[in-house]
Amino acid sequence: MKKLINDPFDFVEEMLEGFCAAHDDLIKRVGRRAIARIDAPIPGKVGVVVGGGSGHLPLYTAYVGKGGADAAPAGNIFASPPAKPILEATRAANGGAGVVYFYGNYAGDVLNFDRAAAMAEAEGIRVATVLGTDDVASAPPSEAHNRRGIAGAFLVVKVIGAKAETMADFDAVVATARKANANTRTMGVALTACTVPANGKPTFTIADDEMEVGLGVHGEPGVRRTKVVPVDTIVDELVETILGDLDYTGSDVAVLVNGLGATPYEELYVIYRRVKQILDARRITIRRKYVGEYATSLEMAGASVSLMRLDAELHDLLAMPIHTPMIRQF
Amino acid sequence: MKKLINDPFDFVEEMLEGFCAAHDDLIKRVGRRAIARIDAPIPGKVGVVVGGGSGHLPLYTAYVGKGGADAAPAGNIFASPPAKPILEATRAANGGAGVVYFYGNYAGDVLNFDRAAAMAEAEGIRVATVLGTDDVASAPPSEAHNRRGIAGAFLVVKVIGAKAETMADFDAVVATARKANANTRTMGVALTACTVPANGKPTFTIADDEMEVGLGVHGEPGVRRTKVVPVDTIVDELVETILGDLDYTGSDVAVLVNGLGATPYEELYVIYRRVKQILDARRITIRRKYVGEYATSLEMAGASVSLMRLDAELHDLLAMPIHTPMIRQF
Amino acid sequence: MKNIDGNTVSAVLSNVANAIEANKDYLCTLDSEVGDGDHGVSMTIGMRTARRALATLENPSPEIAFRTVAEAFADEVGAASGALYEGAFAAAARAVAGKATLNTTADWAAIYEAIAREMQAIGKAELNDKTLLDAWLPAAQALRTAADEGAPLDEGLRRATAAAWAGVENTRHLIPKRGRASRLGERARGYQDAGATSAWLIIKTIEQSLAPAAE
Amino acid sequence: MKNIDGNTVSAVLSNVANAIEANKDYLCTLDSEVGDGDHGVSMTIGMRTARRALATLENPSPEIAFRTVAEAFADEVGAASGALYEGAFAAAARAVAGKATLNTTADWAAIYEAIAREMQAIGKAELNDKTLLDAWLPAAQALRTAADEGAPLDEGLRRATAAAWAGVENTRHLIPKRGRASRLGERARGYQDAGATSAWLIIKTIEQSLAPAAE
Ligand SMILES: Nc1ncnc2c1ncn2[C@@H]1O[C@H](COP(=O)(O)OP(=O)(O)O)[C@@H](O)[C@H]1O
Ligand SMILES: Nc1ncnc2c1ncn2[C@@H]1O[C@H](COP(=O)(O)OP(=O)(O)O)[C@@H](O)[C@H]1O
Ligand SMILES: [Mg+2]
Ligand SMILES: [Mg+2]
Ligand SMILES: [Mg+2]
Ligand SMILES: [Mg+2]
Repeated sequence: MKKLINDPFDFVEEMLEGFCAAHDDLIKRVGRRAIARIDAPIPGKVGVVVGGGSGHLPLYTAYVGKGGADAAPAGNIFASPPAKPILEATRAANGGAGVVYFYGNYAGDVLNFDRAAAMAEAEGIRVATVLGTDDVASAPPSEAHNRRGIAGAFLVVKVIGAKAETMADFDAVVATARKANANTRTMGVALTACTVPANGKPTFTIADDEMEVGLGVHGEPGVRRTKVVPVDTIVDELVETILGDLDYTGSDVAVLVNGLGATPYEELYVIYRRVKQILDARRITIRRKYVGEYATSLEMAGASVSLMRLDAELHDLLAMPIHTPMIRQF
Repeated sequence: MKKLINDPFDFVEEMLEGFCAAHDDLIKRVGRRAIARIDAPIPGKVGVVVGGGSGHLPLYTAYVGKGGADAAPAGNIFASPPAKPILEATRAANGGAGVVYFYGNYAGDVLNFDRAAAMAEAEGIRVATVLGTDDVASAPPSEAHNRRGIAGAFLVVKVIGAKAETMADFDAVVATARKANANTRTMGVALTACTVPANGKPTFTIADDEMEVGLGVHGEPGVRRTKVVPVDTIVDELVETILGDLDYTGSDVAVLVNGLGATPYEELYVIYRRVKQILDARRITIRRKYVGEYATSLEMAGASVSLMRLDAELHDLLAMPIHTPMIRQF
Repeated sequence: MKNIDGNTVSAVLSNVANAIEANKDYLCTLDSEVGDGDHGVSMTIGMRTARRALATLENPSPEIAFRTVAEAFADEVGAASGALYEGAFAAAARAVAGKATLNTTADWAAIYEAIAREMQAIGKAELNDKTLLDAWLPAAQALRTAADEGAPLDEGLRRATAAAWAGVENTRHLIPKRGRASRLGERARGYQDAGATSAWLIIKTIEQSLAPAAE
Repeated sequence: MKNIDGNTVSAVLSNVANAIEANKDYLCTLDSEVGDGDHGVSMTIGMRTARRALATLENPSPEIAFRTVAEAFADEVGAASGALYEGAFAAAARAVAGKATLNTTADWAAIYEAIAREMQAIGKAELNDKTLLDAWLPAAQALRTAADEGAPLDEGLRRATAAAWAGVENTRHLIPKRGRASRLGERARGYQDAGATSAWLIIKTIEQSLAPAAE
């Protein structure tokens, strides 16, 4: 895989340098591997810290900003950040009302964030953790709490950020964060692999006429490899799996059609069209819709569909404005 | 190339259906292949019509909205729209103060837009045309007016849309549009090809260790094929070529680092970092900066750098808000 | 010799659609070399739509048959080729207005001339600019000469096809002056023009479709 | 027999860095099968940073040498392996605190035990969970047994390497219970664990680096 990079071991460093320079009106660096919104910490506001491995922009560093997260540590490509930058982000986010962590449920992230949480609490910062577990393909319903977190993270962070922005108290933010995650499901499909720059070889190989259903966002194997079929057939499988996992009957929902990197936006809109057809037929009402690249996997081709089941609170929080380096909603 | 599509001949139709459904709060359909901002036409405002072949989102249909264009026809993949949808877009954009066309300088587009312009004028709609000619790689300075239009279109449309939004009169909008284009230069590099869905084969082949410098956004050959080198070296060539083409000495500029589709955002930020280093060293002041996907070529990997030389008017127009399906600036 | 009426013209144009569609990939590959790889797609979209519309017509006049193709290009195609063929088929329609049959060499010479002339008016290209005119202009000229010499229609059409092919082959040696390839200059030499090739395909298919009637 | 002082420990750890870096691609490939393909990268980043930092130390104590590696992982790595090795090397540092030399089998048994114990405390994995503990636990056990039996250091380290490799080979038959591969269940059987493999590489490199001193 060809890449527009210099030394692959300098990649994250150079990326962060460019990111911070490009968005110096919105964010600031608060550590070698941590950034925060320009006005953080906000006294009295619950801080929101999100983060994980790099290689998924806009997730997570570009979720930092007004109406989004307060701060984010950035790990190496596909590697959880160490505890230290997480702690730096925690301090930067802490306006005295405690800090909520939200990140994807991966072993490495849990190890490092838990360490950071212990260190933060030792400094007197109250911390609560909510894990993203939206990937229905990664574990059966009976083990839903063990699932991986993937693109649905965007919807959950949007909700948490908005809730914190209302100056809700710590317990309320945590409760809403848990509710948001509990009501979110995602399933995706990949057509091509991606390459960790310092590795240099694709994480997996896939034939020219095959796709991997339920693939993890780092190239972890999915549930099934199969021939590429028309996208309507693929979307039917993704959405039916989600609808079979959580009861959406008669619900309002938010839809997120997310591109993994190489898939053209045009294809994402074709997917949205099919999602809407399915939900319309089932009288599930789309109240919020997001189509684009919200959580990528470097240059992987593929897409995922997320549905968040909405109550009035989740709806109104999604509808609030957000202004981050890559996510803007009026 | 694998794609998430159904019948390739239905691709544009299905894409537009999804696009219009996803953004029904911002845009409306005004013809089978034409869309307009939801509040168009705006009485007394100069209308702005942009457009071209599909496969480049957000260019051009997702440039339609407040602070952007009023309407856009959408062609087949990489094919100019016919005169008819251009005329439909023109009517939808016409608030009685005339309509300005802006599109990339390609033979097919010129033929079809000119036809539509003649038809619109026969209906009493005043039309002026400004061609995007920012691609420095596509012709020598002596033939600058024959150059192709590529990603710099975003900056130019941003300026034109903002100018029209100020309710400036027809001549003023046209003059500003010409000035914006005349001050904009772009050069790009491609690492992989793209595939027109109904063609099914990549438009060109390129070795696993090669790149094409100065490639057109539809896969037209560039100026030079060469081994992939570190991105700093590539950026140096792109920026030096641009700086050698127009005198930016002591100027304020807007920078656009644009991804062609498959290139991760992380790499775009590495590019921005280098652009900033070069411009800082030359005391060229970056006043506005855009890093992301603003004009893609389906799933092509690669990127371009655009510089717009700013006067106070261009700066202030770029700084104005814009709210379209894929471009949002507060 | 049979009458070449509107139904025959409609059938001929449907054959053209089939020929274009069968050669879609070939035309795309040619356009990929120096262009954007879509010429076969654009021509297929136009002619497919035309074929569907032609199939719904009952006893069309030759004029209506040509106009139907023009409208298909106008509605569905765009691109350089779409604008040119929309105009070209509309000009062909005007050239045959009022005629019930197109049995003579002169009838078809007038059609080819109308097509070539309109394409030139729209696209501003000259002979040897490496465009589809490098097929249409020699074809029209060959057919006019045949008509002037009193050659029968089948022979005239054969000569037109031969002239078109010579024009296509000649494009390999040319530098493009129009269209998106024109910016490549010397680098575009050596490649056969996609638009000239589809033009020759149209011309050849008309010849072959009319051969039984024109004998 | 030479003294194994802090400088020797530092040299040993630099050798480990070289061994890891030389096997980066191998470790990534193993991690690609069921994980995310970055294990060789994470270990390389940690050990490279450690090697650079070690090179700046003047006559470090063994404790400082181990702590320097722990800090490199703490600053630069992250991931599952980073958290585990940060803790593990810090535990090794604590285990040798105050010692000027590490000449005995018991010294190294204490180090390996500290490493394995800390990794277990952090990662909550058990033997046969298909993690790096499947190399570290048997290695620590083998070294402790060797120490209890009064075996010389070089023999103890050789036994530890052998036990680690047996553990690595055994991971092929296991279903992962921890880490990102754990969601794959049966599908992860048959693949050798990346983390166990890098653990064995570390253990083997320590053995080989100390062989001349431990003879
Ligand atoms: N101005 C022109 N006059 C005549 N023919 C032209 C002109 N511009 C382009 N062409 C023809 O159009 C062909 C390309 O058509 P097509 O690929 O369908 O359009 P586009 O270039 O818009 O993608 C060229 O091969 C050339 O023969
Ligand atoms: N909880 C755990 N306890 C012990 N080892 C673990 C645990 N989780 C993962 N590992 C080890 O870490 C290795 C993967 O490391 P690495 O690829 O660097 O991290 P990541 O999984 O975060 O990408 C696995 O092969 C496994 O040996
Ligand atoms: Mg990882
Ligand atoms: Mg085209
Ligand atoms: Mg073309
Ligand atoms: Mg890994």
